[in-house]
Amino acid sequence: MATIKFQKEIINPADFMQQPGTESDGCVVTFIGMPRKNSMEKEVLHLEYELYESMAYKEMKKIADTAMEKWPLGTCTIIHRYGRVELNEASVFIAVSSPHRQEAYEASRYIIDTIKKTVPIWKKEAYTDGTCWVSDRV
Amino acid sequence: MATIKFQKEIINPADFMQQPGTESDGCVVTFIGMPRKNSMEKEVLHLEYELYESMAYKEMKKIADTAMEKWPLGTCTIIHRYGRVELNEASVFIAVSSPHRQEAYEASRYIIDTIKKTVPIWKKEAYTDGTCWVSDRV
Amino acid sequence: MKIKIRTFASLREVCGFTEKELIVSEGIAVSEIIKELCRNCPEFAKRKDTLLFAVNEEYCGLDRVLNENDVLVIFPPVSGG
Amino acid sequence: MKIKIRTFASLREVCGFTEKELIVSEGIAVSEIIKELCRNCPEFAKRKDTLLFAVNEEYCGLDRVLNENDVLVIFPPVSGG
Repeated sequence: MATIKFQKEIINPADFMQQPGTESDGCVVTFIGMPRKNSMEKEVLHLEYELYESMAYKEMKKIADTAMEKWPLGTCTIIHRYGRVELNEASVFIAVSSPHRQEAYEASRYIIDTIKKTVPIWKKEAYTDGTCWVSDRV
Repeated sequence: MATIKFQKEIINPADFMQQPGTESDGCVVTFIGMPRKNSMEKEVLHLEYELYESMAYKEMKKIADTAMEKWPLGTCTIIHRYGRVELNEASVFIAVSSPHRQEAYEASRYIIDTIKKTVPIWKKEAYTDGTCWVSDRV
Repeated sequence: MKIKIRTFASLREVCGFTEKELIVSEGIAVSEIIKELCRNCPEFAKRKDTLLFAVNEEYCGLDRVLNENDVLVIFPPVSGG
Repeated sequence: MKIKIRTFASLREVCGFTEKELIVSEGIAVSEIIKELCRNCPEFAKRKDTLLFAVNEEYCGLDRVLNENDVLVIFPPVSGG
């Protein structure tokens, strides 16, 4: 079962970890991404995410569907924030469960790697002296 | 900072995910292991873990220390249950945080793989018609 | 025929619009619209090799031919996660 | 000299003891104690190739020489996680 959500509100990992897997699952691997305080030698105050919501949902759904085809996942949960995200908050939360650990690690890694390549979300860092779109640094 | 704990009580992942990393960390990878309902075609009712506590602590400490030397981890938390563990409960919980995800995934994987090889804990499966030490099946 | 262009993130700021309607000739490709936008805006032109394109919420290439009422979305490399 | 033997899990059940004191000759190696336990218990002998050994809470091999008051711990492959 796949759950995909984009939300402005704080992600509380505990909300998604009460029933983390099915009875045939032997493990859950979770990934939590969060803002780093330092970026390119500058102190980051907070992040701001812009989202192309309808397409982002479609792309995220493709990622979840592909992961569930490639690996025998019991559950696959992907939550991504948008709007303002503070330093101590999660910007993305991914939880996958599977019978054996190899599969869960691989699927988790695939999901975060692919999100960073295909899902239309853009991160802006706010510093004491201005802001910068991370994509403009590439 | 490494936290190592063996406990009889239920593991509540939320307890260890409030402050999951330091400010230079960009991610947290967690691994939760739990009993599978089916093992060798038999229905598992619950597990029972026997622990050689003093040595298990030493071996677990070695694993955490090695992981923190090999990868730039902000935090490393390893919690393992002993005694009776029900099907829907976590038997082991591992959380590592690091600046970049590659490191956190590798460290997490290293920790669970090594726990399964070196930490003196033994798992007994209880079925409707008896019990079996998992090590005796090897 | 009528199409829409949308932009996001740094490209939205560079273009100065979020959404715009355009009247274009039938059979026009994404590449021709990008060429036109480059002519009108040097900041856009600077970024043209890094841009991503989507039509009706699916990624596409520069050679994609547009139809009536298509929504062409142009954006910089994504940076989620 | 005096040493202690401890066992765990399925091996504890096979041996029928959790901890036992032994009087052994100086300079004895783990292998000699294992040989003796194999002679006394066929179930133990069956498992001898899979067993793990630790002295004073550190893993060791069969060639490890024991000292007075050492605690030799013998157990089956671990199965945590």
